[in-house]
Amino acid sequence: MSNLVRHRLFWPVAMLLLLLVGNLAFTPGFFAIELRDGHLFGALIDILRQGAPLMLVALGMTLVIATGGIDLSVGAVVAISGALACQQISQLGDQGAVGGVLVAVALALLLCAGLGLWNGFLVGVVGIQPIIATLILMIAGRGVAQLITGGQIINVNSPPYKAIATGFLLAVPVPVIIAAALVAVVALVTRRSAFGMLLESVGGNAGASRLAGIRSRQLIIIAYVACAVCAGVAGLMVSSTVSSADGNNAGLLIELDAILAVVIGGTSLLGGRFSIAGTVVGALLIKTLDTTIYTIGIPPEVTLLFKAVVVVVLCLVQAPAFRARFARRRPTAEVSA
Amino acid sequence: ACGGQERGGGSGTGSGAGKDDGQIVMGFSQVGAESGWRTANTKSIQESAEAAGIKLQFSDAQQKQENQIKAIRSFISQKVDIIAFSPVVESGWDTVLKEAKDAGIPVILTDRAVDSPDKTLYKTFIGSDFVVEGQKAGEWVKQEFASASGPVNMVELQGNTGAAPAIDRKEGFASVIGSDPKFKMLASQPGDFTRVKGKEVMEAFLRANPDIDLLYAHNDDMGLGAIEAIEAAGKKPGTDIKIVTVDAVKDGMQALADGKINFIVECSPLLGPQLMDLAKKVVAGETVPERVLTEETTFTQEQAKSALPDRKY
Amino acid sequence: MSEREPVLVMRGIGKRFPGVVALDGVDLRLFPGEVHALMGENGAGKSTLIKVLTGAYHHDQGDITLGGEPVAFAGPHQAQQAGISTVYQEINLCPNLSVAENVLIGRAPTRFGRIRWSAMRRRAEELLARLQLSIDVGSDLGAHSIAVQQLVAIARALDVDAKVLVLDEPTSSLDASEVDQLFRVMRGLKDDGIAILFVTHFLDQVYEIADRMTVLRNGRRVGEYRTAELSQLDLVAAMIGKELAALEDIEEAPRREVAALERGTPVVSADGVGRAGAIAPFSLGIHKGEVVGLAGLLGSGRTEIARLLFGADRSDQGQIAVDGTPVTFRGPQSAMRHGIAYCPENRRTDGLVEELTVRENIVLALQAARGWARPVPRGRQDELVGRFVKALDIRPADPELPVRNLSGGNQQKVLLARWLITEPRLMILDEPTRGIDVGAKAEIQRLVVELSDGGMAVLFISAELEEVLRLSHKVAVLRDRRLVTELENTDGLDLDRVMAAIASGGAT
Amino acid sequence: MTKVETRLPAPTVPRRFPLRQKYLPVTATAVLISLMYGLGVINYPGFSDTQIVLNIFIDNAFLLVVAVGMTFVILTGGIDLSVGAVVALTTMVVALLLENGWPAAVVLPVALLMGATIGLGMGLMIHYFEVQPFIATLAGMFLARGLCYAISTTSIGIDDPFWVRVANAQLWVGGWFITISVLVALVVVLIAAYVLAYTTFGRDVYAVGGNPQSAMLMGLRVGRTRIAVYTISGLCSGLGGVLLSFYMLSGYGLHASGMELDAIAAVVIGGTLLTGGSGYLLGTVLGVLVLGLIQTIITFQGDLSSWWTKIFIGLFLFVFIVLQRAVTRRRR
Ligand SMILES: Nc1ncnc2c1ncn2[C@@H]1O[C@H](COP(=O)(O)OP(=O)(O)OP(=O)(O)O)[C@@H](O)[C@H]1O
Ligand SMILES: Nc1ncnc2c1ncn2[C@@H]1O[C@H](COP(=O)(O)OP(=O)(O)OP(=O)(O)O)[C@@H](O)[C@H]1O
Ligand SMILES: [Mg+2]
Ligand SMILES: [Mg+2]
Repeated sequence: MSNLVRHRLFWPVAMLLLLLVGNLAFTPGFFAIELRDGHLFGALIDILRQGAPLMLVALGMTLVIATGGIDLSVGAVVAISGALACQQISQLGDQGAVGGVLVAVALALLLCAGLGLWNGFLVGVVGIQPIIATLILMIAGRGVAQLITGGQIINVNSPPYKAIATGFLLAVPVPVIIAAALVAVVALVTRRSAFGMLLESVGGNAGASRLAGIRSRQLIIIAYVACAVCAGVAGLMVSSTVSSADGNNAGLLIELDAILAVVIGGTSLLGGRFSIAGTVVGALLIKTLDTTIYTIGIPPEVTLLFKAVVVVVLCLVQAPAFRARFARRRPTAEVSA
Repeated sequence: ACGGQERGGGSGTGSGAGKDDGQIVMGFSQVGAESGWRTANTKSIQESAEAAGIKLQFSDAQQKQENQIKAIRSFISQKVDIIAFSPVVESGWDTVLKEAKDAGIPVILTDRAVDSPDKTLYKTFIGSDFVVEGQKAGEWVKQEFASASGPVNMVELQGNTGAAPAIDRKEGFASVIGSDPKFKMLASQPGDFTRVKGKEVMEAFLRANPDIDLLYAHNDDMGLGAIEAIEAAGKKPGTDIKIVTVDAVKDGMQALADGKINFIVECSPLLGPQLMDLAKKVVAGETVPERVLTEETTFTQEQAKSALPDRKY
Repeated sequence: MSEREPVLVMRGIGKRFPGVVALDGVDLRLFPGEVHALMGENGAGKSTLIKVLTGAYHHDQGDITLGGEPVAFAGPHQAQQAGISTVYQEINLCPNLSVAENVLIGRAPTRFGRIRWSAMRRRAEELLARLQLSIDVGSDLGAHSIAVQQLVAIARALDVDAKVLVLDEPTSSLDASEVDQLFRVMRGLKDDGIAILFVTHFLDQVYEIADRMTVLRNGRRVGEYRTAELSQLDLVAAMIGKELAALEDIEEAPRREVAALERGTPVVSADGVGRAGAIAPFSLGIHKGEVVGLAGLLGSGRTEIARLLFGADRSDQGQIAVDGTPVTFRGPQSAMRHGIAYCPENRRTDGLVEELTVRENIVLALQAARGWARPVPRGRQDELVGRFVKALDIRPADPELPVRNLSGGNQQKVLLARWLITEPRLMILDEPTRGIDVGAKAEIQRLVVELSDGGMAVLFISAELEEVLRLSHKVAVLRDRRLVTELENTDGLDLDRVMAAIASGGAT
Repeated sequence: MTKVETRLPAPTVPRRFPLRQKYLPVTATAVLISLMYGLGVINYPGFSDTQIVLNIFIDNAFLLVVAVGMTFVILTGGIDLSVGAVVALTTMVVALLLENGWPAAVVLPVALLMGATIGLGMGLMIHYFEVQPFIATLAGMFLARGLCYAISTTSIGIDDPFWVRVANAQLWVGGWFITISVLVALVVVLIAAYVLAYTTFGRDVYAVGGNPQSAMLMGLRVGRTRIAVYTISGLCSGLGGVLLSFYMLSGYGLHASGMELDAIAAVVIGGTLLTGGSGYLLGTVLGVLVLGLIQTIITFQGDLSSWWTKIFIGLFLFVFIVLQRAVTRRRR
């Protein structure tokens, strides 16, 4: 038990469960999952589905943060990706054509990869501090997204495209599958190859890594590209949810949520050790928090206060120093919260 | 600064020396480009400026009042002939407007008023009244459910917390509906004026409240997002759940015509021509009315069908 | 001495880290006006004891009295206030600040709250002059070699008006003359009645300066001895805990035989290679199976040569050749592709990734060479790591511990292991025996001999001239960032001749 | 081992850099700003007016003050995301209190105290509970913005005579004017620069940023320093909020949105390392100038659509930063 409590992810997971249980108190059927027309429905499924974009952005962000960097441009990339895909699709003769949609999606992701390359180049090769390097794209990228959409909302009417966010595969929502697949791929690549370890090394001590012969440039670039592509996929989901692209608002402030998810998951912003499982839990926690706010009906005026309290409580219970103080007074710190 | 250079050179003779060649120079500080509505507004102003032969110094404030103040101050030092802007918020303009007044540059407000007690700081204010928009929506709802016997369960999608249209549209709606105990507001959350957020919040609403009769969304986009959520939950928007929104952008009108929205209160962004007329008059020294309302209306499903073909934005 | 009251008493000190008992009921007494050596193998608990003393760690058991009063410091700040001045093992200074600030920060001279910069520089220069170091005190500390940094750390500790001075391996990267100078200063302090706690792995230094010593083994105190009453052999036996017979094992490597070496084309050769502001152009060849030692004073440019040969810095002139073929190094990885390995002197900033585990740190270079896409299979990792943990006696022998939890000496061994498993053709060792205990040091020396006998070329840098002399076939002498001469290690070569060459700039 | 008795001459070490390398980034930034200014003067008539430069200060006085506080935090290797929200909260509280008839002489210290208290709270959380600064200050940000909305979702105008007088006061020098806020900001910059360069506390800030572990072992009071910088940042945000309330004459929960990024950007553009330990306050001033200058140029351009505005700001930043980097880059 005490090993369980000491586990890095114990408190985030506990908090997540607490929030879910809290929801149950307000909405009795909250945990119910039903099969309707061969599709899974239910609040928990909704959280997974709605949380998929954030999870993806946070996933990419984890890699970047592991290198000791940060990527502020993900929100802009989310917008650009959706904008380009929708713009391409809207010009198709037959918007329902799977081939055309695939091309559009591929183009969008390619562009995102290019943007990631740009970030990676600025950070890894030119040597600009990550926060500033990605700030450039954060500002300009929004402009680019609006340039693509002409400042309007581009609507598409394309069933295949719509399926990215609202479809089901084997009863499971497609975005959940995509997110799970990408998480699995990243987890596999980082842990089965040496990518994760070398990334942690670069983030932990860049100078020593160089002297150990690690090509940090290459790793850093890959991390930023992966981050941008993840954000791109998230952007497709976001725009596909409502079958339209909104250059200004898509992915607005998602970078903050993503970084928060990563840090809640136990990855340090200073770089080094990272935890993908932690990031997933972090993203789910944030999304659940949002849902909780809507379902409990917290008045908008105090929404932020509520969030602040949750973040503070979470930080404190997670802080070893805090628990040490707590434990000293009460030797058996096995509270069921 | 590639393309900028030649254009900058061109503007060289225009700005500052505006009065010499007779061309009016107008400094316009836009809030941002946060929505399709806003973009249409910008476009209308830019196009009508060109049509009216007015040289426009356009500046985008990216939703920040600080930036708008900076832009106005910059217009003053550029010695433009007239300044127009859509204030992000009501308060806080006195200082910079006084500077403009001291510099002898007249100011026109668009879209939203300022709450300064000193009415001489600006010449006129042209725009819609968000409170009235909310009231119009409320009145329609009252009429629509006049015959309903049981309680009417409503949910509301608000704009960004703290944004002026959100506050006023909520207030206007509530002022009409609030007195009637028949109407019950089950939930009201911000959907940030966007489709994605509108959909997400609506999903939560639907889950927590199985029995919703009416949705009031502060703009079309949130309404459109909510429609997706309603459809995904297996209900029929416009029938199972009545929907009333504000704005009347093209997509909203389309949904209205399709029967998915029941009523839209127009909030027209196309105030460019009116603004340019006013500007010319003001620069020429003519008196203009203190308050100019934009020409707007409301749309029912029938009206939408006929209005849709020549909807510009 | 014993009739006097001890100034500092630590009694029954216990300290455990997750999974390790670092200290277990350790006692320590310090008398005023004595130099007390704290002895023990790598990982015995010396540094931990010191950190407990100064409040950097909180101990689990035991109590500390200073001047008769029980104390419990919340942190080094309080310890300093109470008159305990400390130089910690790894250089704990701020590389981003100037040398002067590093010497004096925390007690900079002020007037009305304003730091008097000129007075501060002057004071710092004075303190460094006591150690015979004259450098620009306005320069950033990080620009200086590790030896200079170590001297700065010592100078910092000397400034305090202290009752107790604690020096944790202050001499590990100093050469003989610096050590002499330090001892002279220490004797002066001792005469002033200051108690000095001194940690080193150099037995000679202990016998030269210490009055008494406390020996630790595996976190326990073995005993307290008067230096005069304990022979070197007995001391080693106490530290290692083995019978005298086993001590044969730690005999140091024998002097090299030059004659046995056949020299063909050098594995790596430098022809007029140099870098402005760092090292004057030099030429040097290292052959298969040859150990080339670099001798020089601190700051003479030994590290610079190593870095150029490894591609860590770019040369701005000259040509490096591998097997006679000219090559250009665009970074460490191209040097590694040619079979060159470099074990840097500053393990903390240039060597280890503290967050990673011992295993990961060991396989890091091998993995980097293979690229991330071709991971070293876990089984092979475990096998390699296991082998070297055993061979180098890395303790604790748990490869999954974060390397930052290891003692200084064990960290050094991890770094060595990292490069050994890459099986390089040229191994550049920059102070590989720094902070390593007697047993392990002999082990490493023997390893160097073995490796070179096996055909590896080695470039060996050490502040300890004897060691250089013993291991090298050839000694290259540096002075003022210039390679002045090369001396074949024949019978005629001895320490005096090397020293003379350094002193005269090779004019002998 | 035999004892080596030979005394060797002490090493003579040549000074390596004639021009202090560490001042290079700031120098380069200053030169680049002049170039950028020149570009504006050449391209836009009226740009050469000195008032344009003064306007940059007038329009950014509050940002400057906030960025000063941020500089302290970043120098210790931390980050403070709460500044924008604290600025907004300050304007809100100021407006609320004035509306309720509190005298200006009370409101002013209350506002500053509130900022400092929020900063102190975050500092305590960061030090005693080892919460990552990013998270602690993000919570602070939520809290402060949340309090704004809890007070009122609409903006509150300020018509207190003192406030209005200060807001409208123009200090004329020759044909040009500045505001009182500019004066305040410059005083803050001078004080802060003095503190960083000439006080023990200032040097502790650098030491903690260089290596907190070492600083602790060197006997510096790391905890105190860390708590202090967040308090200072909070105080500066409070003061920035007061200046903003002069600038806007209103309190509003959406004021200063995203200002934390502007402040961080200004500090980092000014050459301060986000990892801590290196940077100068002068750099921060230059960073604020860069941001202000870019904005001024864009406004003068005057025919950019909203999206081209963003793209151009990004482009300007990019060119500036790459040039800055190219000039200061050291060869390996
Ligand atoms: N922070 C830590 N966390 C966990 N274990 C630690 C930590 N610091 C030291 N140890 C362990 O405590 C033991 C004693 O280490 P210590 O650094 O005191 O050794 P030492 O005698 O100074 O050795 P050396 O001569 O190599 O410096 C070692 O086993 C080490 O691995
Ligand atoms: N006095 C000094 N001033 C500035 N930089 C110095 C000084 N001494 C050394 N350095 C720098 O420190 C690093 C290592 O120095 P160098 O190679 O000269 O030392 P070394 O010969 O290996 O001697 P040691 O390591 O014993 O000090 C190099 O970057 C060098 O430029
Ligand atoms: Mg030690
Ligand atoms: Mg060296």
